[in-house]
Amino acid sequence: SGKAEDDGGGGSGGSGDTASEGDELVTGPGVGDDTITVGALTDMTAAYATLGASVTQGQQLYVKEANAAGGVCERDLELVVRDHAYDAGQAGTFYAELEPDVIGFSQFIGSPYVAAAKDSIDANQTTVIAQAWTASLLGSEYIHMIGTTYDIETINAIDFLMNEKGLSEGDSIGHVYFEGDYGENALEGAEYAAEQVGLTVVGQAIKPTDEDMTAQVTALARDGVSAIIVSAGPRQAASVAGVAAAAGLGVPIVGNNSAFAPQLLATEAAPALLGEFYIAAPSLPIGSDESAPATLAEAYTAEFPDAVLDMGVVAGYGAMELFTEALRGACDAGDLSREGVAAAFGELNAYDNGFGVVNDFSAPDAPSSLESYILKPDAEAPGGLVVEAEGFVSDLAEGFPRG
Amino acid sequence: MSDLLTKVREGLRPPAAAGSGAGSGRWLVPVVWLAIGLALLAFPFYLETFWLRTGLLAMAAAIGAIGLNMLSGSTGQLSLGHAFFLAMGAYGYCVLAGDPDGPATGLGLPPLLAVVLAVLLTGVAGGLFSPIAGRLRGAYLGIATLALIFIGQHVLFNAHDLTGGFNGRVVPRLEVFGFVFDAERIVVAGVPFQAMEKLWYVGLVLLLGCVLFARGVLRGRPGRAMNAIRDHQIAAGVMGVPVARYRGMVFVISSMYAGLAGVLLALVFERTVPTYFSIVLSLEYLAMIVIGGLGSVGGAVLGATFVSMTPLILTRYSEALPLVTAPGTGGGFAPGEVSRFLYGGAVVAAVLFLPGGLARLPAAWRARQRARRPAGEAGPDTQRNEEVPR
Amino acid sequence: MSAASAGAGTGADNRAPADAAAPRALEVSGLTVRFAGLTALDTVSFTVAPGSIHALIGPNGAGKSTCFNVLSGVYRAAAGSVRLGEHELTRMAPERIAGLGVARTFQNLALSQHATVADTLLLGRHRLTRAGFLATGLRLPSATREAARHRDRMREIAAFLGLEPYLDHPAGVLPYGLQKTVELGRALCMEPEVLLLDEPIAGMTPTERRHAAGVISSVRDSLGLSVLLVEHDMGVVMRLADRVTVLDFGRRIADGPPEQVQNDPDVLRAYLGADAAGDRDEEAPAGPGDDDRGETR
Amino acid sequence: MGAADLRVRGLNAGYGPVRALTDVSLDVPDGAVTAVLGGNGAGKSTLLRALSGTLRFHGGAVTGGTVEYDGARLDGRPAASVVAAGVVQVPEGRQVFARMTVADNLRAGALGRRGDRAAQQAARNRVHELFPVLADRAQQRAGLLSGGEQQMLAMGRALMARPRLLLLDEPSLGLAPMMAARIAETVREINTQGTTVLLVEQNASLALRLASHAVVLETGEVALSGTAEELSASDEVRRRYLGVADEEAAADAAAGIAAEDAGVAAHPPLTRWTA
Amino acid sequence: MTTFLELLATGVSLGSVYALIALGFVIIYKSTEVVNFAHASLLLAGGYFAVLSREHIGFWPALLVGVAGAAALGMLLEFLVIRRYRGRDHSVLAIVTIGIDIVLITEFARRIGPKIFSYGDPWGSAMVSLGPISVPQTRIAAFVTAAALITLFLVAFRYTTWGVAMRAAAENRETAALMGVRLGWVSASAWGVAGALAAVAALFLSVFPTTGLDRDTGLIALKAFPAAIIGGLDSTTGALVGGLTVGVTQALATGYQSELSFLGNGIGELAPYLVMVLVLLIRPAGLFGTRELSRV
Ligand SMILES: Nc1ncnc2c1ncn2[C@@H]1O[C@H](COP(=O)(O)OP(=O)(O)OP(=O)(O)O)[C@@H](O)[C@H]1O
Ligand SMILES: Nc1ncnc2c1ncn2[C@@H]1O[C@H](COP(=O)(O)OP(=O)(O)OP(=O)(O)O)[C@@H](O)[C@H]1O
Ligand SMILES: [Mg+2]
Ligand SMILES: [Mg+2]
Repeated sequence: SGKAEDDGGGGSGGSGDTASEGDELVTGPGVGDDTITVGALTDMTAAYATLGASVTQGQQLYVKEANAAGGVCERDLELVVRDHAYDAGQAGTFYAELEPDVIGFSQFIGSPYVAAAKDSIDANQTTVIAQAWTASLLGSEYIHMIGTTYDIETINAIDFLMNEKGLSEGDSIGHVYFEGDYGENALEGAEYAAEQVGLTVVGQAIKPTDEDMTAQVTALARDGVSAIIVSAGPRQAASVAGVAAAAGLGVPIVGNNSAFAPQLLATEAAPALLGEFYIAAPSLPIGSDESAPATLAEAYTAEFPDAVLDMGVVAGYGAMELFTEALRGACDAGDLSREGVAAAFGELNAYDNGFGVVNDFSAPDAPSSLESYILKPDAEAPGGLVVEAEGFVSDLAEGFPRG
Repeated sequence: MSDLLTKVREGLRPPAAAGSGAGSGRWLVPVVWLAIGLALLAFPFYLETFWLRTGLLAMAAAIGAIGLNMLSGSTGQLSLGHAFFLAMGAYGYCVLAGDPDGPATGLGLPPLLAVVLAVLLTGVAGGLFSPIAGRLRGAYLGIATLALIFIGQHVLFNAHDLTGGFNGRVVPRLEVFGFVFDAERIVVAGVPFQAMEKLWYVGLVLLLGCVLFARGVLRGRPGRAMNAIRDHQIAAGVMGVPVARYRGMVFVISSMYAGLAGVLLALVFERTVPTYFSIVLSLEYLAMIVIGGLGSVGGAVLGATFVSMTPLILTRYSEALPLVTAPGTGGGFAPGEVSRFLYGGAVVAAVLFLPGGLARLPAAWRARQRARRPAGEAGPDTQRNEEVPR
Repeated sequence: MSAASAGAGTGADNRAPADAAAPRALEVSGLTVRFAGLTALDTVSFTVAPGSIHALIGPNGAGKSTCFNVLSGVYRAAAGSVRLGEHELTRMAPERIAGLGVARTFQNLALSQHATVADTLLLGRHRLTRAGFLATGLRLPSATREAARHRDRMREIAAFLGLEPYLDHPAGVLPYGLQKTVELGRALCMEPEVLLLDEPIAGMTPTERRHAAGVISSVRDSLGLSVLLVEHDMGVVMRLADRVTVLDFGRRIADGPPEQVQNDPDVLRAYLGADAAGDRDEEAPAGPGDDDRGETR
Repeated sequence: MGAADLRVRGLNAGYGPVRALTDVSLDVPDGAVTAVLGGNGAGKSTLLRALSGTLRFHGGAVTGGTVEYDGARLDGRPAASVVAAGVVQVPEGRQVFARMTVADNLRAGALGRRGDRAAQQAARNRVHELFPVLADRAQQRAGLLSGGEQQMLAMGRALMARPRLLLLDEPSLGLAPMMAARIAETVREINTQGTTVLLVEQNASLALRLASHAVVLETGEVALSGTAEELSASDEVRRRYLGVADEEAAADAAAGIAAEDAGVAAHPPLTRWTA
Repeated sequence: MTTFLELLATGVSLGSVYALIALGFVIIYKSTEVVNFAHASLLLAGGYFAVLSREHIGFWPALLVGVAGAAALGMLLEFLVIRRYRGRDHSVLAIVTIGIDIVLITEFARRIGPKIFSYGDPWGSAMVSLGPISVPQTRIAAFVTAAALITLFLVAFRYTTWGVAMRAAAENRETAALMGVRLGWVSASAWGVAGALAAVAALFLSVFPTTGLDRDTGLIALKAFPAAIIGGLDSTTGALVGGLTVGVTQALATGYQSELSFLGNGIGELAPYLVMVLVLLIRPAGLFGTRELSRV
């Protein structure tokens, strides 16, 4: 019958009977004679459409560049993209569809869906780069995130507030966070840091559909907070900043890296955002004039003239670059199978992609880095952000217990 | 003496020969059904996981849609809260059958028992809502049930112990009399059977059971009472139908169907996630029953298949479609967008051009055939009914 | 001729032991219904003797349908009582009243547009059947048997009313007169003890009226039920009713045997009209033979 | 012939596959009352719907023939434009706006005929004169009126449009004898005040008393037509629609015996159900 | 106390925006008995038309363009879809509007893409002090607009011939046609008005304290459902009361979230629905809605 056992591609059994010129290159699913197929599970139509578009285009740009430069292991990269519209049914089904035919996934948006696929990922040893920075995805040697997780990022942000913005022991900080993994992971970090240094956290859980933060800010003002952390979307962050400014609250506000979009600087919220508003991020912004970001910004704008230059571009391009790096490593080791790729990832313990942070992918239980940059909105810079504080790892973050 | 009456009656042309439209094609029907049945049984031997998963999602959706159709189509009670009951079923099963030592609460009951209890639990939840479900109708009930979704989402996000929060919780494997429906490969007739292949048959059995049960109900005494409530509430009461109680009971049954659909969905997903059970899901179920045909069991199945499969198939074959561009290449329409256009458009088109939904297609076709034949044997209705009781 | 008497005879013979205990009077006493600022029924009392045809007449808006609505549980009475045997109906929900064997038809048709005539009639048998969701869903033999038995009886009733050819038609597209017959059939399917008919023959031709009147008196005779009849066709009322109650502005203005009521000056003034009385006198020899609205030409 | 006549020629109409009118031709002379008689399902309502342009609401359509009023074609026009031409129908079964007050129902009646306030006020006064109960119940919701009251409201509402030709569909349906007589009087009064009336009635005696001309429809076709005198003299009409010449049957019925005709005799009487 | 007053003011001001949206539902429901799930997309459309034209013609003309555009879109929908429906079941039409909404939202979201548009309104982020509390100017404007529009429609429904025609058509299309009501026009005008109201609501949803118009702005319309139901789906006054109830409930539940933490986080979103369920338990047709009349 149609799918009788023989074409099984039995897991590790390298079906690379067409060995490339003498070298005994072991290959696996997704690797053909001339192409290496990489999957991308994205969301381009629903809740994460903005992020999904930037990440995907960043990856497509990288693939184009890499293929122009001769490809990997004498093969061209091929990126197969499926838009799962942030829907559990579609995400799982497209994962199941692509999984047998790709070597791994350079993008997988939606931490619940990554978590849902975890068993299969581990069983099939499929390397996945998740586009989510929650600690809940740590722990698998096949699932990677680039940069630090939201909890650490938030801890670093609080450290920044203590050191630079006069926050001190006994103060309260407000935390406006999305209900869900992102916000709650950030809240864990905030609460840890607060406990360590003697702060009080006043939490305000919100939903993505909440766009008017007046009531939240009023409540925070009542509790006399000295700073606000925003672990929500760009619009919520902008509303918090705007309302706080209008109410004359005058406290510094720090958002996680997902709490900013350059588009905001074209709106009425701009003045408030250009004030005491910061972003904690796991890498340099695309507007940095270091060479890697600058080159990327230029190439991306050339390729997608109408697209927005945001952190998603960096994340997507960087992820594809990292994945390719691992493929190269696997190729060099003569094992372009899934285990080979996974092993190559494990070797990458000091990986620097030029975005200012050195990553270590060898420890599945820890984020690839603990560093955060503190960025500041700037209307002039491409991508709207410039560096306020260079990458650092706070002592608090070093001591953050995992598990 | 009675000539006038006779004339009037002749004018109405009572159906002369029953089933005048069938004629020579009569044998075709069982043959077609047999073929469909055999194909369904054989699919796991031929189709890839993608198709099996898609099919299973459609089966789960069909079960839920049948339940919703009994409520909205047959009893005239609009519900936007179906997603809540789907979630109840999915999470109920997880909690009941879950590993007692796992990260989230689990009672460790035998999975089969857990399925039954989860469905009953959903029924109880539906019953708790009956003070509202029994009293309200139309738009008011529809929007009141919206509250269920928001309550549900709130609980799913906040009751971490039970639900695992945002990232959901792992779904325990189904196990029936020692046979485990997991990814463990067993080989049947040379074909490796993994989770989806095995679950396929579970889905088929459940769906068949649900279809037969619903048909029995709708064609029997309760079905007549339900239609009466929909069409004339007061008359129904005067004829001896306890209206509020019936509404409540149908709500409970529809919830239980949703619960079962939820269990099946959970088994397919292998991990339940709260974001799935949102208002969008409820709206999709409404779309299913409208596209398929209000009040019709077969319609619910067809509608569910259409709505749940369209986005998957379109996305998968997006490159082959005109105007659709692969994600990220800019310009044109993304596959996700096209599938939404299609299914939104299908809802509108079904109501405007195919009153009675997909389920009426065969009848409409037969009527066309009959009209083409010279002797107008057609009954007097068919055109008029915007929704067909069954 | 014999049909009726024979029918009555069979009815008596067939009377099951349970029924033998039956004939219960429907007693309405002091019934009052108010709607914001309007007293639709004002301490109305009358008694429908078991097995009789009792007519309730009165001008439009007198409160006849309101009375029916109270009797069938659709409206709540402000005061007064309605008793059927030992049961007090004023506080019962419609379905419980139906359960006691009180069936009714509606003045302005309350039929489902889509349901077939067969299903409409079967709905009337709801109270007599038991099969619930589980039994019908699982197609338990008990449910199947019950369904078949009641379907047979439904056919019998349909045949009696001449509805058999239309069983598969949607009720909503039948002509008005037939729809009225379907309503009557649905009520008969409830095997009622008391039958409430709200203008059952309005909108029918004289021939049909006669036919329908025959049906009503025939079922009364053969089934031994009590009928409470609201009708404006005085010819029919006078020849069918054993007793007549007349309402005007919610008050009872007359009550008695038809001949007496017909000549009651209050009734003439409020309902039949002085002219009608005049006409009637002139046309008296013709007797109550036909439609009383179309008198002389 | 006067200009404001209604001329129907070869009208065919049906509901999907159901043919309801076949080749119907009739004239409604200006200023007169013309009656349409016929049994249940004869197509009387269908005829009126075809004239007023509301067949489409029932899934029906005119499939042939012409309707001319005052020299202009009416067929094919939407209902609102028929009203604007002065032809107003009182639908079967009253169809008052149940949730609106009586006063608003009357205002709704005036929607089709935009006119100055004074004309509207005059129309309203006239309606209140004809039907004082409508003034008393002005603020009550129409759905709560009794059947007869609703019929009055329906007629009053139509008069608010100051029709030149009034189409009445069974106005005496369900009315008490006195009220039916009142309505009949009102129809005559409306007519004498200059409104042409096309009256559909089952109550043939009442109709023939009011009308000068009449048409008998049978299963969608014109079976008879003529002056009211001719028709009421016709045996056919007397037997079928006036119910006279049938006294034996009536007497039987009076004796509590099931009528011989139409089915009942064919079936044995219903016997009791024994559970 | 000040906090309470501030939250109250926030609630009232937010509630007046909900009231505007709810009024849109009510108008369509009153005139066609359809629950319009496509309101969200009308809202997004109105906003989109306005912000697109703003760069070229300035705020006030752009607002007009938005209002006119959404009204035209509403009428177009009526003409292309609603009018073609032959059946009589209004909940089926409600489901049709879901279909329309899916199509339109997808299209406008596609057009808006990742952008966030600003209205460039004259109020900016200015605040007005009312005693101890201060309220954004935009919200004062919203409140005044909502109150004025609701009064306007209250009067229009009750006293104008348009209102009578609307109500007549809602109840019985055929009979309304027999009265000379041009059904197409009545229903199209209701949809036009609803579109216009949605566009006004879009304005107040996109200006301070929110950040601008983006692809998700329409989602807010969901919150107006409890508002419309609490007030009663067929009552214009109810729209105002319902809107304010939802706004105030939400603001208070959010502001006192820490005190309500036993109910879980983020109770502010849920609270209006709980209030709605309570109201419905006591009054099945909402606070001001007319009970369904039954007369047989
Ligand atoms: N639900 C209600 N709310 C308010 N008033 C009502 C209601 N039902 C009936 N009425 C009023 O009660 C009075 C009696 O009405 P009812 O329908 O009982 O009259 P009827 O005798 O049946 O008249 P008809 O012969 O015309 O049918 C009428 O004035 C009517 O307006
Ligand atoms: N909406 C409809 N759809 C299909 N058939 C219809 C429809 N309305 C009427 N008919 C059929 O058309 C024929 C004529 O009906 P019509 O209503 O015109 O009769 P009528 O003379 O007015 O009868 P009545 O005295 O009962 O009012 C009948 O056979 C009827 O069944
Ligand atoms: Mg009555
Ligand atoms: Mg008729």
